[in-house]
Amino acid sequence: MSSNNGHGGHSRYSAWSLVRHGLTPKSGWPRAWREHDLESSYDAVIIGGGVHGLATAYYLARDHGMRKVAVLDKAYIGSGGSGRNTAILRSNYLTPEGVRFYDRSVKLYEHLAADLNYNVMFSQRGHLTLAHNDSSLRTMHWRTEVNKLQGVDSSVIGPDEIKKLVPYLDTSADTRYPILGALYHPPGGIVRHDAVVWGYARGADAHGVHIHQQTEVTGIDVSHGRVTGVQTNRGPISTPVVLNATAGWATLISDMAGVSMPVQTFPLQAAVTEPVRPFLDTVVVSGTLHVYVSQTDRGELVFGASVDPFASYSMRGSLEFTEGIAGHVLELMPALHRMKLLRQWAGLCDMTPDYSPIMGPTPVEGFYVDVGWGTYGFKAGPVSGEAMAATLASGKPPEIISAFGLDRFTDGRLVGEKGAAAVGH
Amino acid sequence: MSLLPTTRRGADAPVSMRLGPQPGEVIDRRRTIPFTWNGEDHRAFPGDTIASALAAAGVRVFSRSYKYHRPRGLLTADYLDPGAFFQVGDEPNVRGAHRLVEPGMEVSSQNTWPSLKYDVKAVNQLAGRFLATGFYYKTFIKPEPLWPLYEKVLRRFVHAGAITPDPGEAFYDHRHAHPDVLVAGGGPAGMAAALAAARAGASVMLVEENHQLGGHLRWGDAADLAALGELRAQVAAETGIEVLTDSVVTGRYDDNWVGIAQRNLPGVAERLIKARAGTLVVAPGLIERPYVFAGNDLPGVMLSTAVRRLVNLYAVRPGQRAVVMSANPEGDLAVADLERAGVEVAAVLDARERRGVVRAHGRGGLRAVETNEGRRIEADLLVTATGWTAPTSLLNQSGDRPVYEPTAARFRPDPARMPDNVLAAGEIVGDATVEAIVEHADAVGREAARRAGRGGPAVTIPSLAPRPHPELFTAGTGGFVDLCEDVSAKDITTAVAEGYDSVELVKRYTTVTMGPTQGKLETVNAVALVAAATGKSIAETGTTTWRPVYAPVTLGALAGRPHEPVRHSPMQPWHDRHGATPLVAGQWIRPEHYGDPAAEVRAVRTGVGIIDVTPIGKLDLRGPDVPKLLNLLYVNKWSKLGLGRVRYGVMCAEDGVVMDDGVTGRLGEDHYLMSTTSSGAATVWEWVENWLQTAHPDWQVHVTPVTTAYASINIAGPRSRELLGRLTDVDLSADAFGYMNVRQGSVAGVDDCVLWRIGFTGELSYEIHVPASYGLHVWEQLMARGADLGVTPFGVEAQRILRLEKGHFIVAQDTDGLTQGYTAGIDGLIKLDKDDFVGLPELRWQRERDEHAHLVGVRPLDGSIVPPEASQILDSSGGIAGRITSSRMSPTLGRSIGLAQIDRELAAVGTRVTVRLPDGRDITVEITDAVHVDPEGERQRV
Amino acid sequence: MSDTTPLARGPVAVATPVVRDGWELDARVATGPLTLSDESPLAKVHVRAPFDGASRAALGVGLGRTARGDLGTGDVLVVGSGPGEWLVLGAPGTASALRASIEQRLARTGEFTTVLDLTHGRALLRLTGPTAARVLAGVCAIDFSDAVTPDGAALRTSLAAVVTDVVRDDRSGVPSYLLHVERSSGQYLADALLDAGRGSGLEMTGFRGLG
Amino acid sequence: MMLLPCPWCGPRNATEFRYVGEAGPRPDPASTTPEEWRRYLFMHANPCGPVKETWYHRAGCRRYLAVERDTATNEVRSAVDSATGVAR
Repeated sequence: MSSNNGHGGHSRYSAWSLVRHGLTPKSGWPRAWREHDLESSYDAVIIGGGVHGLATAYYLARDHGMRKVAVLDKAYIGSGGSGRNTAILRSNYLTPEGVRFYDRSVKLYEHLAADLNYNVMFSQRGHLTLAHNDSSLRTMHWRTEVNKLQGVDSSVIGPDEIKKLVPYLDTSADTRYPILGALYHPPGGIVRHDAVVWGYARGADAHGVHIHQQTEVTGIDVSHGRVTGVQTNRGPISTPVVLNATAGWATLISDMAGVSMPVQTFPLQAAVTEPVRPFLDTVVVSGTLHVYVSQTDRGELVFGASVDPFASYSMRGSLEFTEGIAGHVLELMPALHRMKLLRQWAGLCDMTPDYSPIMGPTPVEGFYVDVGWGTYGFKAGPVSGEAMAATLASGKPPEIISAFGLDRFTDGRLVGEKGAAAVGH
Repeated sequence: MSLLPTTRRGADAPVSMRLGPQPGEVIDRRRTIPFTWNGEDHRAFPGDTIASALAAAGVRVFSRSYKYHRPRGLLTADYLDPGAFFQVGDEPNVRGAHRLVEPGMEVSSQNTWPSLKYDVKAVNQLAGRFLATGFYYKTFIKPEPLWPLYEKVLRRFVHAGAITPDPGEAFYDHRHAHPDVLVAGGGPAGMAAALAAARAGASVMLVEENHQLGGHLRWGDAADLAALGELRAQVAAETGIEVLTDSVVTGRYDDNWVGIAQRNLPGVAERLIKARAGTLVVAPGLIERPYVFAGNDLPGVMLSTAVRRLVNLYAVRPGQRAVVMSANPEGDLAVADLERAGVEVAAVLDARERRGVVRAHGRGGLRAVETNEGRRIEADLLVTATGWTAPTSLLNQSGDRPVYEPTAARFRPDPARMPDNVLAAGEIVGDATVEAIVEHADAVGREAARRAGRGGPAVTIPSLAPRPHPELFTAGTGGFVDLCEDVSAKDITTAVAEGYDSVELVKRYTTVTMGPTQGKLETVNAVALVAAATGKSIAETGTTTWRPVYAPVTLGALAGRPHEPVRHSPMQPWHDRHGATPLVAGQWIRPEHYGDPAAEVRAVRTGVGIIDVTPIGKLDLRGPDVPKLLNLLYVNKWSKLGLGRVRYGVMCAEDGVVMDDGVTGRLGEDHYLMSTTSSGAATVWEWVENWLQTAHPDWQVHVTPVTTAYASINIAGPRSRELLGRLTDVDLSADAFGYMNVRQGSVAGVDDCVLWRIGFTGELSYEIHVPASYGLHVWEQLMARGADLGVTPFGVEAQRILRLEKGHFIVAQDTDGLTQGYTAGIDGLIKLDKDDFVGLPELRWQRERDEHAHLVGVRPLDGSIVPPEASQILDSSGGIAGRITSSRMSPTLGRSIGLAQIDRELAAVGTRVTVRLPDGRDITVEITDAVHVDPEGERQRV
Repeated sequence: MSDTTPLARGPVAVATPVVRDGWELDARVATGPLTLSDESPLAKVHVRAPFDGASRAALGVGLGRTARGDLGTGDVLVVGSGPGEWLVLGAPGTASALRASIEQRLARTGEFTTVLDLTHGRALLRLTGPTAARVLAGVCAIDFSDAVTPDGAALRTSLAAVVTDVVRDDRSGVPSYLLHVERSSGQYLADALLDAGRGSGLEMTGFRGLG
Repeated sequence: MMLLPCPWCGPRNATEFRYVGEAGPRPDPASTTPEEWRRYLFMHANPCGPVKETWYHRAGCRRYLAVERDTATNEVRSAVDSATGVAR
């Protein structure tokens, strides 16, 4: 199956086409996605132009034949968490339902560049989660065993092997946070996050989806318990199907439909250093020290941490975040002390009580949610798009997301990711 | 290996480009200091930056560019200079036009791969045509398996400094400060504002990025230098001003929390100052903006301020024959400087009269300039003075959104959007004479002091506005917008045409402004190009978000000194002396064992052992309402706990999940001592206070944490009574001091000890809590007096085995974040008939639903196999039915034993289930009672 | 029964041990002006009572301030260490008497009060010297300028990531701070302060006492 | 770093406090329904704007505080002692 046919009017990307464009400077590339007037009605309206919303639109149009689909974003596409995360992919979760779900996502990512004809630069360079005490080492073993039973490549390795993978790590025994072992997950890695957004946008556009940037939803029309449309700063839209895929702003959108959410919005900060020559191939995570580190192909180190300690919609970032991250990185890799932090930023995360997403229908008919993504939404973009497209098209969530329904919070059947995902990048 | 063509003539040869003494020069000509550049010897004067010393020696090409390997020279001759990033020893990305030369410095150029041995030109040619915007997104897509190989090559192309695994030590530090007024920027405005604020009684911190105060006055004329001298003298005389040079404000955060990277301290690589400023005065001056045209990155193309710095501060002649494109008086002054420095000024293109450069020609360096009037002028130096960028970062971080002023061709702060505790002064606000700038800043300084609470009348701040300036961003002939990232003007217009048509999308797609100069040189030009390409105005297009940090800061400085608290029991010195293997348990350092945990277990089962359990959480509870509190916190009943009695209890959270456990004893009428798990001590205390303060403020209960007020020692084993009896005045007889009782008395001559008779290990045991200062004394007495009994110290590992043999669960090991009370097997403890306790409804529903997993004992049929903890239990279809939560070889039983959480269908005693071991083998284990040793509990009750 | 005299030890390792009044003390005497000493042998009595009632009057000081006085056992320093919380420091060996005396005084108020002897449960350090505030600025976000934190001020905050009662208690006009933390953190805090003061010549010195 | 105006200690860095969360009433455990109880456990108003919440001054007075804060700006509008209502 290929997306070629969808690219009417689009120019395919390849080394050859690039050469052609390079030799004939005047033949510009066409727009990756087009601008449209806002139509008065759509078959489905997806709120949130991040990877979740765009992927849902892409699969909805490509696999379910729904053509009149609009994706609305109040700013530019990828302006939320999709463009602010640290672009780490992995599937080494704790619960079988989590592992299955994220494994599907990693598989989709593995072929995403070819599927979208857009290089998203997925680099499966391996992912290490360090354990500094026996309880976290026990959790690493637990995750490993569950992963293996689901066919996911994970293992627990010791300090010597860790040192071979990441020579810069201080694996000596007398540090404040000695490295006792690590969960090693070879399929994990990093991806170019913006490229995923743009690739899906381009693909969705090619299948006829309308992408509306600078289009803010100001209200959701509900009549007799079902959705009839949305209000925007560019005018009303009538639609029978609305998807809330707005991550940190999930509560505000659901409130418009009168649906309560077990969600709290927390800033999540990240930072990047000046580039240095590549020395770090794997992704390194320490839950105890609340830090994760990877090095981009540009040579920058990208740092992330756990969410800020209190709920907020402010994305200003904090000095204490950079202090903490630097201190913890140097605990792990003391040789980096001369590296310079270049930039810090924040995104907003929609945290749920069980560190698992909320996907599927709500008490308002036609109003669906794909929220509660906390700090792990980007990893799940493709599989969420696939599953939510199926949900929107059929009205019923597929098996792979059946554990993630909103009703689990009234039934008291929470998902058990809380233990593993507190800093689960 | 020398990549860079230089005109250097050897270390001892005359320095060709050095001028005679200049009035404002910052170099000390009395001596020279040696350093090396790409392995070759050089000398500098003290005060020289690396770049000025090299430029004085005739070096023209300093680096190769990021993407296309184009030769690059000096552009700004200051901290930002994108052409002067060097490797200095093991330090990467050193700002060569800012860092002063130090004796013995080993400086090398960066971005030198592939080396000259490879054909760099070929790369360049390919680059110019094909490495354009979006290159990577459009290529290497198929075949998929090849991408990792491409990526490896790409990573080898990263051109930056290098770090080493073993760099030298460096000292970094933190400090807090609380200035009434913090002035960011030590130019004339910053100095004047600082002086005015200090004279108004404010404590002032004045932060300047350069090595000296003065801003642009430093490279000014005689009048400027006179003004500078006067201001510097006044600042030096004002005791209320702390001056930090070579220091930079890195960010302004909530409530005027300001970060400062201080670099001027001897012996300190970098220090982070965290300042809570009363008022922040932002006075960074202006940054000169490069002009975008074909060839604008050739060595020899410089900004007017660069030329003026080189001539006036470092006495370096920037070239031989110059063309100057000037749109402002500062550019005109550069012409005068050049002429004075003996540079032949071949042409001055007055941009106010629409004259300008359209192209620069040359290979490896500027050779000729092409003007918009069609002239071609031979020159090795092209100076542009085409406008200014206001570095508004700190104002943006304060919530301001600068507005674009088309008549002045720059963004300026919007005073209406600035918070009360932030003010701006100097050229970032507007242009005027030095006198007027100082007058404005003086008023700002007084107002800053007033707003910081230093009194005084409200201040009228004189108006200050940018003067008119032509809008000059690009000649429209191409060229580079971002020299750090090698982003060209064409890249920007291409990105817009492809649909990346907002400034944020352009930034992400092309990486413009994302390099080490952080957009300070590039942002406005990029915005202008996006505006032109989209047909919008610059104001409509807006600018990208200026995020912290304002200037790069080392990880070392951000980290500061490590502050990772560790806690020790009073007996830790003894443990250290006796070969204990340390175990890091949260903040505590504890003995894991003293060599042989199995032997320690056997000693406890057969004789007597002692363990240091000081980290066990302890709360002193006093007041008439303690029973109410206990009834609320624990799932079991507490109303009838008699004096001298101890009871075990479990706490669940409101979601019914097991949170903590421990014993509480009643020491007096209204006096109780509660114990918690070690890791839960702090959490439980705060949780108890939460219930008292927010839900039941009327209850009379005082809670005091006394975890380390006592050193806690558990004396366990059949001979524990005999040992303790030798040291205490408390009657230990079974009748006088029965199981689950508490007594108070003296031990080893220490009064006010609390003795609990409890049994975590399953043996007769006493847990004694000794006033902590005497902990070591009592421990040593126990060891000495018990020598004949074979008293054995045991560690955490032996205790884990002992409790596992006894079937006691450990919260957060045998339970997890979703384990509710009935899963943990405390059915008998949970009293659903109580009116209330934390978590009651959820536990009621858990029991009603009766679907929960169970915590059970397990024994492998092959008792020699110890399944690792976290091994998964499989159901008949291969699905996960549970996991082993605890597992050990039992020295007492001589076989492996464990605890497991398992689905209720498989939880019945006697059921056999399959366990998948980490090595892939499957073994069979049998479900047993959780208690493996002495299920009747006879041993602990003797 | 035991036949050896109990020996009390402070939380900070001692370089030159000497035994006095049942305590192992450090015999070191610093020569410089900036010193750190372990004052843990001082009697430390913790009082809880309504923050604004008769007990407060009986103790003579409210939140955030200190007072010197005599509560029946000789000179003591009473610290308003928290809302409805006091710390009373007295000479070594007086803790039991001090606790009893305070209990007795507060009993008269009829208020719900608790008086605990925490002498062995807390570490008490004293940082003294003209530049003591500069050392604290390395590990603490509080403004220790005279205007904000004058002699006689008391507050609780975080020092080097440890919750600490900070009491400004100058000695003959020289700035001095009593630092009161959970006992098990005493060694860590002393180490952190010595590290923060290493550029300022901070030295350990022996027990000084309250006077 | 946000300053939180503690009614007892004065303005202090936010890092001295532990954020407890939105403040809401606890249903009566004897009569509550699963829907009501789990709303209490899991649901949040999570507004972008003023919210009433609880903070604990862990490194200071060790009191629980009733705080009104604007989550859009982190501006704290009021902070009083939860038990006594003492305000500064």
